[in-house]
Amino acid sequence: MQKTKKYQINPQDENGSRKKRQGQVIVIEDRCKGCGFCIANCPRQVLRVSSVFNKKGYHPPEVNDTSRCVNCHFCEILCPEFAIYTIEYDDFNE
Amino acid sequence: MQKTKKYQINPQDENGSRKKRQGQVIVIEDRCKGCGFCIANCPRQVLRVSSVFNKKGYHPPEVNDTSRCVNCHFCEILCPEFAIYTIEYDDFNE
Amino acid sequence: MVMTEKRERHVLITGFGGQGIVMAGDILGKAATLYDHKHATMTQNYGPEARGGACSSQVIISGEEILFPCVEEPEILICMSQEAYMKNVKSLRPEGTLIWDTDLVHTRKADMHHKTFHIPATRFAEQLGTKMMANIVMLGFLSAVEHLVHAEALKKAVLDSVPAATKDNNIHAFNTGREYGTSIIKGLVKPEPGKHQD
Amino acid sequence: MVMTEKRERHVLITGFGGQGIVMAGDILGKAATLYDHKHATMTQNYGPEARGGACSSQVIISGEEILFPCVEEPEILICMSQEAYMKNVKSLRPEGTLIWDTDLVHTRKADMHHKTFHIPATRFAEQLGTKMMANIVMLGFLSAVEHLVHAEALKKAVLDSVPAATKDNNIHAFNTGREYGTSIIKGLVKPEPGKHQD
Amino acid sequence: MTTSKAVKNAPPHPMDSLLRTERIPHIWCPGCGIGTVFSAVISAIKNTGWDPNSIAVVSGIGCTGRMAGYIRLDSFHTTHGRAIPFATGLKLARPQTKIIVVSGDGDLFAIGGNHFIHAARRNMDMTVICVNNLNYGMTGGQQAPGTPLGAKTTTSVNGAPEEPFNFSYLASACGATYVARWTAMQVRSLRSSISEALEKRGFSFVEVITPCPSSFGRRNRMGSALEMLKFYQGRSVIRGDIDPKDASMDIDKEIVVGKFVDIERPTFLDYYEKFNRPQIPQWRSLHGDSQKAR
Amino acid sequence: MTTSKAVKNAPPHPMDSLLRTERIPHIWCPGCGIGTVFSAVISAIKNTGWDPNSIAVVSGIGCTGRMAGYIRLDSFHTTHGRAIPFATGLKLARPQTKIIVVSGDGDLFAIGGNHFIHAARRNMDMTVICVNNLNYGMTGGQQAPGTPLGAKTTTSVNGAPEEPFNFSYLASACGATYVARWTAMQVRSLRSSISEALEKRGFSFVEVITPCPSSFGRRNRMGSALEMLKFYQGRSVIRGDIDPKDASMDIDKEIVVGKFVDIERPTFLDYYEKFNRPQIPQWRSLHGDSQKAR
Amino acid sequence: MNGDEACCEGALAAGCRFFAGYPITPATEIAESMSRRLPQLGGIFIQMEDEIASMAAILGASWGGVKSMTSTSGPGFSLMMENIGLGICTETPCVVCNVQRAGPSTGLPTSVGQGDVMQARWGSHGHYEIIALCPTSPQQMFDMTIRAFNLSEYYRLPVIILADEVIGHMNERVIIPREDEIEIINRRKPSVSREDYLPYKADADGIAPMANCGDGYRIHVTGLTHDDRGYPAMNAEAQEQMVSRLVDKIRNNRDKIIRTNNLYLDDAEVIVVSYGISARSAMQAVRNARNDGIKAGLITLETIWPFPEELIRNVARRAKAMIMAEINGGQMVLELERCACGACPVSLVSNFGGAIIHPNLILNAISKAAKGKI
Amino acid sequence: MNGDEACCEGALAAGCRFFAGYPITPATEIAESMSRRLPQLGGIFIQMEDEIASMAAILGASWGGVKSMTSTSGPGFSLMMENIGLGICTETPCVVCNVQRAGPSTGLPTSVGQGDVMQARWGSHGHYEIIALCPTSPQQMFDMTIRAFNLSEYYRLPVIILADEVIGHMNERVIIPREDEIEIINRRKPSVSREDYLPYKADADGIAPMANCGDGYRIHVTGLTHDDRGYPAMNAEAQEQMVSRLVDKIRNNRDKIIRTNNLYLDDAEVIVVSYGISARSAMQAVRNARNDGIKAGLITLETIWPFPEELIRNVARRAKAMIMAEINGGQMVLELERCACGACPVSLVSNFGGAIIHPNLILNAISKAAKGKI
Ligand SMILES: Cc1ncc(C[n+]2csc(CCOP(=O)(O)OP(=O)(O)O)c2C)c(N)n1
Ligand SMILES: Cc1ncc(C[n+]2csc(CCOP(=O)(O)OP(=O)(O)O)c2C)c(N)n1
Ligand code: SF4
Ligand code: SF4
Ligand code: SF4
Ligand code: SF4
Ligand code: SF4
Ligand code: SF4
Ligand SMILES: [Mg+2]
Ligand SMILES: [Mg+2]
Repeated sequence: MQKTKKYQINPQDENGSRKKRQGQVIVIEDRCKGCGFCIANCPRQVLRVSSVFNKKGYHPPEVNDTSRCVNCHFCEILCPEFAIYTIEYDDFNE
Repeated sequence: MQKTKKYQINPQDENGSRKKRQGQVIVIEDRCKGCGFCIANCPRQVLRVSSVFNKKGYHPPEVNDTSRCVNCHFCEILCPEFAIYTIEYDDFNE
Repeated sequence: MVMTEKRERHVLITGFGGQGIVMAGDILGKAATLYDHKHATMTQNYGPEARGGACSSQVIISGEEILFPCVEEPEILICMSQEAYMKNVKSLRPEGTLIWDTDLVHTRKADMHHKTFHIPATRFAEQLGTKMMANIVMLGFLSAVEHLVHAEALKKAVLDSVPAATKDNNIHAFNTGREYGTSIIKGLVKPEPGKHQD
Repeated sequence: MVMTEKRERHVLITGFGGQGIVMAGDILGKAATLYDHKHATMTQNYGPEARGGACSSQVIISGEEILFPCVEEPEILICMSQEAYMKNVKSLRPEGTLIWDTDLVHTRKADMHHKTFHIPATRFAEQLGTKMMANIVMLGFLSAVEHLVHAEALKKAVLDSVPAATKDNNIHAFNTGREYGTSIIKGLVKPEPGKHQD
Repeated sequence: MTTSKAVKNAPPHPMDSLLRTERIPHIWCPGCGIGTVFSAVISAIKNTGWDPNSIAVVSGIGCTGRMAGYIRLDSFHTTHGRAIPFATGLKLARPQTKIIVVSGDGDLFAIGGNHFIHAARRNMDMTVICVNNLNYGMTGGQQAPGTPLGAKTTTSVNGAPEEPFNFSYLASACGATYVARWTAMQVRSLRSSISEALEKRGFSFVEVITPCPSSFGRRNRMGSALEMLKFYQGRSVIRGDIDPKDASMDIDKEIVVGKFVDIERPTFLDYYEKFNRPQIPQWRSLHGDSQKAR
Repeated sequence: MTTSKAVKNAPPHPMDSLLRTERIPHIWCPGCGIGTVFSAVISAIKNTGWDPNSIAVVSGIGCTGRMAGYIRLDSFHTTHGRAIPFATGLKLARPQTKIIVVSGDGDLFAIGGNHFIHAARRNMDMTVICVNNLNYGMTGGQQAPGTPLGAKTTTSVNGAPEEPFNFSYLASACGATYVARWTAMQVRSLRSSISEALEKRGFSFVEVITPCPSSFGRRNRMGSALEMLKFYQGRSVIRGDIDPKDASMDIDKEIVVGKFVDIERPTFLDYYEKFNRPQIPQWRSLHGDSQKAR
Repeated sequence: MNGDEACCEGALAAGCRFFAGYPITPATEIAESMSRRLPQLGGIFIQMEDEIASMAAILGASWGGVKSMTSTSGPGFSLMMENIGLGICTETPCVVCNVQRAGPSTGLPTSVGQGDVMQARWGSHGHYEIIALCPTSPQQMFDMTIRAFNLSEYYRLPVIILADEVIGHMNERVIIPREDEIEIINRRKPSVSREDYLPYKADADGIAPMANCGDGYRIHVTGLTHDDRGYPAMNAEAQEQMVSRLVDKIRNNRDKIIRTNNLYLDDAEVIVVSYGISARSAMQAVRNARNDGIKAGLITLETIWPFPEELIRNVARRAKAMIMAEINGGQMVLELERCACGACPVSLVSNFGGAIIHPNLILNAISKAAKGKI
Repeated sequence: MNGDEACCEGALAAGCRFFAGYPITPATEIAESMSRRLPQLGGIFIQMEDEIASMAAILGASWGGVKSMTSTSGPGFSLMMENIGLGICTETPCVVCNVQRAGPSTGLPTSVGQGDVMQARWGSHGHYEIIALCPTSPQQMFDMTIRAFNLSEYYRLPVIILADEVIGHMNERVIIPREDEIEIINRRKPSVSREDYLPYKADADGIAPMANCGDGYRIHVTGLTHDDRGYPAMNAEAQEQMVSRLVDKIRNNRDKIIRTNNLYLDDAEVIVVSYGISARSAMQAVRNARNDGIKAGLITLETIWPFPEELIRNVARRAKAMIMAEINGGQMVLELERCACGACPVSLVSNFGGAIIHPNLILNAISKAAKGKI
């Protein structure tokens, strides 16, 4: 926990208290270049490296535990490739 | 007197007290462009406009009262034309 | 009356930068084109100096289109500096007219075979308030001693070219020069003796 | 033994920027010129990208002076990316040799009429510590499956070209590739199945 | 595994509307921070709610300069160093358009330094975003005006013999009305700063310290892109209303981040109107409109 | 009347030895302050006592730029704005030569601004003297980066719509090791500052506010050259150890003069040697020699 | 009115409303006039920090939809070259007036030269075609500036006015026509929707309609080799396609672009070719030659680039000799030589700058040539 | 070793000890090599803020007595033009290497072009002559860089190496001779006292001895038109005198400067002319043509400026046709056309950049020409 704090992520994101909401992570695999920014910096450790190779030979992230995502969009704005984003779980799964 | 003081000239120059010395003013007439800097700013009012026309049609300065010159070289360094300079009176009139 | 001729009339006005030499040429050209409806070219020759460098303006006035705009052998040479005089007097046509500023030029006797006029234009201008109008005084003088353009045209061109605030002064300067010239032409005034070098 | 021929031998090494494609070509050229005393040219083709853009190096080795340095129809084509494979395989001569990275290229069955070899060079390199040495693994492999330059020459050229601190690792990588190749040639190892697209 | 493939009927990426998606993937290296800055820029633009047709992006040449080619706005990829004067012309011709200049440290401060300082002095109304990756990425990692003293680059293999510029301080010394600095990791603050800069009337400047893993990182043994990202962020200290002079930019000690300047000053156009045509009110109102149109 | 003609056997003008007297009179207008600055420069050089063959003068294009043509030293009249990079090459090729760059405000800060800020940043060892006459003299009086807001020039007949640079502040913000400003009338202080600047190791800068009666003075109705000279001097306030940021340069209010910066910082060559060839001592000693040779 | 002022008035008449420039003798008066006149007409004048910035700024302004111009002389023209190339590559309409002085380098700033004519053609890197016009009087400065804008808007490229110091500083009467008498051409606008618009897809005549910034087309403009959409395309095919278009739109329209002023060509045996101020001397010489009974003729290159190859080829076949008169060490004479193609001898009357060529020098050359002594 | 590295080594071998530059593909490796190598040899490398500064700096360093160089590609070359003009006017020895890529503008930064050859001749304002060399291999990059320094020191002007992306980035063996096998020419020094020295007074061969800064001569150097003493002289006579010298020192020494590599000229009927990388394709084509029984020949322009006018005039008279092969829209072909003077038809094989010309294209043109179909 200390570790992610260091990067000044909103603590509310971290403990999911910001809002009672859940995010759904969407990865556009072929855009991913496997930098790992999203994985390492998700305040809720939602993501992990997948074993899949995409078209360019990178391993895109995959969701570890979807229920932990608080839809903070941090992965979305941090990703240099526009390869990951999240939506309100409800918006979508209706 | 007040007037020259304004231009931050060494007061010793002004009253000639800096050293018991006397300057001899030399004007290279044809270099002069008649700007009047030397005349207006001599702390001892040694100079005045002459009525002579030089080659370019300007009136070079002439010495008003040679005994007042304290050889402070201010005219020399201020003159934009290298047209005026002073030497120790004794150096020269030996 | 004087304007019917088709031939090119070549005028060279010379002096230092800052004397309004180019402006004088410009005014002369404007008078010829805008008010006398002739063709005219004015080209300038100057150095990098803003003030004090050799400077000249070359005016050609003609009833026809002018091609080569250089004045090589002027029929009228106006000298407003010693240097300009020394450099250009040789180019004046034998039958040409030499005009100079009495105070600023010391002529050589040898050059006095030309038709000659001189006027203390700078001094007059200084008396009128500023040296800067010497060129206008000279134009007034020119209008009296040589028939290049109509005097009225020249006057209008002067008015076109000077800042609004100075119009009156400039017309005064023009008239001063013109009157002095007229008087000399009419023999009413004996010109001051010119200064010779030799 | 294999080096007496005068004909030009054309090799095309292809992949992405960052895989050391140009370096591989350079090493091959160096081996040919400096140690096998033949003529060689290496030209490169790359985009503006520092990483990830299409990239190739074209090596020609010959007993004689080489004029036109482009490899248009390679006799040996090495592919280290899918994109490179797709783009270049058509240019390979019918009797030519196709070599690829097992993990990075999915071949088409239609292309399998060539002489073919593949090696998981990137994977081997990763196992040896860094992906960056995949090119050296590939060179080792090449030295085993095709006789272009002497293996010793190639090894020396590798040593010339890599940072001092990494010499050992690189030789290790080279040997890994070479051994894998030799085993395959000798039938000692059955190559992993290649991945096909169709 | 939740990927776009897996999630049926997934809406497109929220930033796609401002992306020239047909050109994605972009050319930037894996883990290059430029992509993150780009994301912050797009996100900040979306935040403003402005009509996208009233915004233009101008960039110079370099890795960062390529951003103009990926944003779905009127966008101009000019010559090396000349984004600002190009943008100056564009702005003066279309005062109603909001101009964003985004370019690299080399582009803006090496070859383009003069244009930068003059535009700041004139208070030319535009937002300049500098991706400071401490070197020339595009050409393979040469020394840049932001390269730290002693850092290794391809043209300073033994260490750069020049103290770098402090871009944010320079911007403020030249008269910029808004100046902020962040590291790429601080992408939320970055986005806010860009939004503020965009809303600012006058010359606004945002500097982003960004990893270039392929060139700068590799030569200075800084590890992976991710490590660099975290390293810069770890070195950073947020200090708001500090004298820009003291906003030190030293990757070995501390990278002061935050907003350093936020002032009001008439723009070039304000003065131009004032002096040249106080009598033509419609022109000013055109300019006023533009403020509204945003 | 005591003129040179009258005084028999008069020695030559004391500055003639450093003047290309065959080219005097120079082209500057009557009462142009450049001549006075030139006089101060020559006088300061003479004060140092250095071997004249170990000093070179480089200038750009402009009225001030012509100074290089009148000084009897190795002297280079380069292209507009490029005096500093030319001088950079000259210095690095001949570290033992002391370099003086003297040029106009337009040359050094408009077209040449980038070179100025980079040379200051690099701490390139040279003395830069700027004759700030608030406009472009040579081309007839256009707006310059030092033209006061609202001042009239031929390209800003209704008033300049840009706030000017404060050159001394800019120099200090970019890392100059010595910065001073005087008006032309304060010619003794000016001379001392130039002497100090010359003795300084590193990038030193001296700004002189100088009358251009023909262009700037005329258009802004400032009277004669003499009146301008006195006017600037009258506006001036000597303030020594002020923060350069506060060294205001405003002819309508106050012109702060004095010495603003005097610090030590390794030069480009110091760092170059340190990083690239700590092992070659003779090179440093060459540089050391040059310090002595001065 | 002098040539520089006429240039300014021509630009304004053509609809120019943005000027970015940097002072330089003998072009400064253009900027000065603009700084006075533009604010009166709702336009913007800005003095930039240098010529590079000026050139960049007018490109930006042009994309902003405003007709734009800059002016300079040799040293500044050299500095503008990189961005002139950007203008060519991105097909940006704008006008650059170079009032030539004598070079190389700082040279003679206040004196005449015609040494930049080859530079106008070849000064930027890479291959391209250009349009350059040469006025012979202040009146032509006015007229040609309008034409320069028209050509620039139509063909979408920076058009160069190659004046010279004498023309720039010469005062002659300039007649300014009524507004409705002046033909104005404006850039072609796209007629399709944003989705269908391909910014660099040319119409049948080789010219692509141009959307301005803010028109809603979300254009991308780059100096990289680009495809029809304006996107970078990093391969030889795209290069071939793009540069062909840039080159062909000029080459294929030579006849419409080129204008020469031909005098006595019908029966001329010795033909002088010239341009700018030199053409006036040449005309004087040709007239004098005719008076002397020599069948002389004159081609004044009003459009100096593209060069009227065909005209020259044709007349060379009929001529006894051709003479180029220009103020440089021999530049357009090379083109003349090339196009005369050995059909007749070609000679040069020139000086290196600082003075107009005297008509008598040209007359001498004509006389000699008429006598077959060339 | 690639061509860029060979250029660096050549420069060092020639005695270059100062390099100022700015990175640009595909010339960056020259600067990078220099940055590594110069400190080892006691020289100085500096990366300047731009190409303008780089060019100015090498001029300054040259006056400081140190052989100096910069390198760039098209966009930077355009920016250097003003200061190249200063170097020409002040007669400053130095070397500029332009590794050409495909233009115009940013174009194809990583691909080959030969579009700057006319720019090398005409890119700066005013009239002047230039020397430019075109290498066809890394080995020639090495050799020609030495020659460039020698020519530059002897004739006192910036000498241009016009390489191209392929040569710059091509790896081939480069043989570096022993130091004593390399001919080095250094600038001529004045032999008279300070009082008698006239810095721009030429010796009989048109070259003036050069005093460096610090030699005690108290020189004045200016880009203004100047007299023998180096002082500004603002009149047409001085201009004529100065520019004549600048031009004549090259024109009168053409024979010494020009080098071509001629193949099969003795009996050639179809002659290909080419340079740089294209000359290699041309040689391949000519050899193939010979194999096909066609009497083809080749002139490789090792010195591209000055152009070998006489050689071309002579061979054109004997040839059936001439062909220029170059990677641009047709530049040197214009010179070829001019000098062939109608004696034989001239054609062009070219592309606009991005790829080497294929030998077969040239071969086709040769075959056609041999059959009289040109
Ligand atoms: C006039 C000119 N000089 C040099 C170049 C080569 N060049 C392209 S990008 C670049 C530097 C890029 O550095 P920076 O601006 O920091 O951008 P980055 O790639 O680091 O984002 C250079 C020198 C060029 N395109 N044009
Ligand atoms: C590239 C280039 N652009 C413009 C000019 C014209 N020019 C000569 S001097 C000058 C400005 C001079 O102003 P400044 O540097 O302030 O010097 P001053 O004359 O005021 O002393 C200009 C614009 C030039 N010579 N070269
Ligand atoms: S939105 Fe992204 S960063 Fe935030 S919790 Fe969900 S996966 Fe993690
Ligand atoms: S941040 Fe983006 S590019 Fe990086 S691993 Fe995650 S999805 Fe892939
Ligand atoms: S030296 Fe000059 S200024 Fe000083 S007192 Fe004498 S005349 Fe006056
Ligand atoms: S200061 Fe010099 S130029 Fe001015 S009046 Fe005195 S002597 Fe003459
Ligand atoms: S080279 Fe550096 S800046 Fe450029 S894309 Fe790669 S990581 Fe980013
Ligand atoms: S124009 Fe101004 S700066 Fe130039 S010499 Fe004249 S007064 Fe001095
Ligand atoms: Mg960068
Ligand atoms: Mg100035």
